[in-house]
Amino acid sequence: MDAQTIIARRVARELHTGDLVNLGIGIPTLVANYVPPELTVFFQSENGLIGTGPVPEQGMAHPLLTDAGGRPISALPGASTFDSAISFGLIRGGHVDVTVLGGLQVDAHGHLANWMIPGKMVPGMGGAMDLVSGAKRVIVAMQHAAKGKSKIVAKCTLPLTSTRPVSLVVTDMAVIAFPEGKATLLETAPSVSIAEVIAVTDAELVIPDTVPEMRI
Amino acid sequence: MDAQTIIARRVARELHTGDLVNLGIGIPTLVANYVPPELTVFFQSENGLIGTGPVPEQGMAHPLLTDAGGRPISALPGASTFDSAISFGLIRGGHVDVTVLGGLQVDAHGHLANWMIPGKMVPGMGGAMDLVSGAKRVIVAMQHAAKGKSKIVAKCTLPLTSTRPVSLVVTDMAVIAFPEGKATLLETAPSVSIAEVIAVTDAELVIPDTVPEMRI
Amino acid sequence: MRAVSVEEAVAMIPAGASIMVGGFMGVGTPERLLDEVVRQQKSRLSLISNDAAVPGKGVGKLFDATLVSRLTASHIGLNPKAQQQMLADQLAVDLVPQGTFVERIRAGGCGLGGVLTPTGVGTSVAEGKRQIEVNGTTFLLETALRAQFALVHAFLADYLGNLTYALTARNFNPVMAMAADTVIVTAEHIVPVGVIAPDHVMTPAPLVDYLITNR
Amino acid sequence: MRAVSVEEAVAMIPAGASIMVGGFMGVGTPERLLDEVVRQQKSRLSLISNDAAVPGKGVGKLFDATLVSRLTASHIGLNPKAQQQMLADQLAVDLVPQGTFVERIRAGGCGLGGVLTPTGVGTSVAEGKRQIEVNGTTFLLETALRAQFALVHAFLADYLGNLTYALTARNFNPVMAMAADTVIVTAEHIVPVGVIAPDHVMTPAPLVDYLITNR
Repeated sequence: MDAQTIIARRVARELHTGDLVNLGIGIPTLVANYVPPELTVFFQSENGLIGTGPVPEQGMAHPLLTDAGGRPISALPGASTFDSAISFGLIRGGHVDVTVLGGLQVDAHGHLANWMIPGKMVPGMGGAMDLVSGAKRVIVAMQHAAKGKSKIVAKCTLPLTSTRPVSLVVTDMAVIAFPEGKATLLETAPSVSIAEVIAVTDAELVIPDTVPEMRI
Repeated sequence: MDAQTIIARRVARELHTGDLVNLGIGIPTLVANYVPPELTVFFQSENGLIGTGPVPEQGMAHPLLTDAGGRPISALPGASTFDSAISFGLIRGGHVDVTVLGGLQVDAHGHLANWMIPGKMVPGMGGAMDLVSGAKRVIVAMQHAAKGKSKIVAKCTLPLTSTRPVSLVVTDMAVIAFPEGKATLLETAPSVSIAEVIAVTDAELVIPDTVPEMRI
Repeated sequence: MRAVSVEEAVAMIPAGASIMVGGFMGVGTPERLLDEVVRQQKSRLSLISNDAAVPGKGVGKLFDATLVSRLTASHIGLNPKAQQQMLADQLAVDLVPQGTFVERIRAGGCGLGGVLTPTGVGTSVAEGKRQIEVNGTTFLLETALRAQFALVHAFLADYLGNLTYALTARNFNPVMAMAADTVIVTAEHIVPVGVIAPDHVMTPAPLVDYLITNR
Repeated sequence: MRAVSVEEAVAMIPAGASIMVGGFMGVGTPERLLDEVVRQQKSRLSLISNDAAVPGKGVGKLFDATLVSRLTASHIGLNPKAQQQMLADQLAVDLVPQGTFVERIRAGGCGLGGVLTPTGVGTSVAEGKRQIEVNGTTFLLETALRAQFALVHAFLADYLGNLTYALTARNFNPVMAMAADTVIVTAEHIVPVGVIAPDHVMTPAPLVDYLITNR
């Protein structure tokens, strides 16, 4: 199983019936593919839709129904649309139960940096800062390391997205949470040892007595 | 012609095609009866409607279509409904061209008091403070005097509705505006002399060289 | 969302709870929920409602039964019982301009700490409030308002909890449906999913916690 | 409301004007108005738009023609031309979190001086802004945003100017339609009065100044 699939499958297990969920671009988008069909999960697209469905069949796309990247999507029965003030009222107001976002860095206290790399392109934060400030649970779905460097750092060197700690980080190697503000290893990926996780993690990790293997 | 009719007819002449107009309870409500049919004026009811029509015929009232006092109204073709946040966004945001309100006192600087009499019942300000703060033009429609006392006073003794001066006061005796913050007599009612207006006005009035008679 | 009976729903509300109730002079108010609140004698309520309606109608029923100990509203002039209870110090009343009232609730529902409004500057409404200047204009800082429960009345509700409101019965309902910990809804009609077109939904399903079933 | 040709409408916009343009990644953007802005070469525009879209689409066309000197947006990452113009100092860019962006416009349209948001506290977004504490929580004061012109795209418009939007093309359009001195609208379909039910109107007619007629 590739890294992205491991992450997406594990994140999907965090969702419950009735949840309103916002998925960011990249790996988070894949999470929708692994939600068990018996769960009724509402996916929000922050450009103004609850009830996003899969990419429409050939010839059935509508130019006025897209995701936040401008790509055609479909709407499930029971979908609703709204303007951007309502969409971000839902986000900032804590009505989104779970947001799943990509990350550039998460630090030992759970602070996320995911919106800019100084000196490079400055794309803008879009809705990321509101999502991290407002959603009930913030889950970061990302590779554990990039180009040989840990993305779980002692302290973020990139500009923060929010000073609010995230709830959970799911990588291709581990699941990490931040009880009492300390990065804590909750699970390891299949066939990854605790020692291997520690070796590729810059942040100091609290290691509980039992660290089960991810169920994915 | 009775006092209320004089006031309502004169106020109606202040309205123009395309205006969004909010009428308060009492005399202001009567203004709608005197709008020339060739004008397209939109009347807002602040409980969530633009395009209020007359009281419905017997048996045609709907319990979910009322004015701000809870009385049945009708909706004209092209009417629209909205929630209270939008309704007061329209009011506070300057989208209401004219609001017509009753008054307890208006002072020499155009300040209006119309929401409470200390020591008596305290009904609450409802939407009056937002209307006086936000509408493009604020017209006060009221009797010139009550129980022998002028309602155009030197300084309001009752609690103010807003510190923003009103645009125009129309009474059964006069039309008064507040250029440069001074109560100025613009018109007199038919068969009312300037001297009579001055006699029943507590506030000092600026009297221009020509003071035409109201056209009603 | 869960579909429950009106008795079950109201049983969740403790005495002394803060409740927002939709409606404007009793229009768009969830009457069945209020009847049950009265039947179960939920007392010492902190009520957030635009007005006190009139005796026998809408939130007026709560004053008939003297169940309200604190009221936040913009207008109470048409309910003599609410007036009497206020003057007898049985009822604490916080009067708020109507536009400020709805913005405070909206702020509470949308995660804002408050808004800056010109309404009330220089009047008795400004007493005890922070004034903030922006580009030379003075505004009042009006803070967010939330409640434990919102009692909402819709026109259509579908099986998922999507809501629409009709005509002037919309008023404060959709704003309150975002500003409470628990949102309980009555609807004139409960319809299958898909009957309400996505563009016509006024309150998206995930905001609704409990929908009261038909009798 | 007046019905005008697209040429007449755009002729009213002076060079250097501030314009809000509806749409999200080019979805729900009034393309005909933007094509005409380009044809009439309205330059030095202050653009307020959620994003920079992509070259050739939506507000992207304005960057293709280098007509924008200042941009307020939440995201510009998918338009390399906007990026290049920013890095070459031809374009001043003010990046705003998307929820803050829409609330600032809403405040401008609703007569509020600003709102208090938790978004951006402790980040670079907070630089130069007032922080205000309410009940122990710190918020950023974000001030109202308005423009001289709003260019809005509707799905249906009736002869009075009532508007509805479709699906995800609604986005910023109804909020911007309240926040500009002059509101100019294109619609996919212009329909007789009465075709849009009162409860389905999303932008009431009095907000619209000009409706672009069919070709």
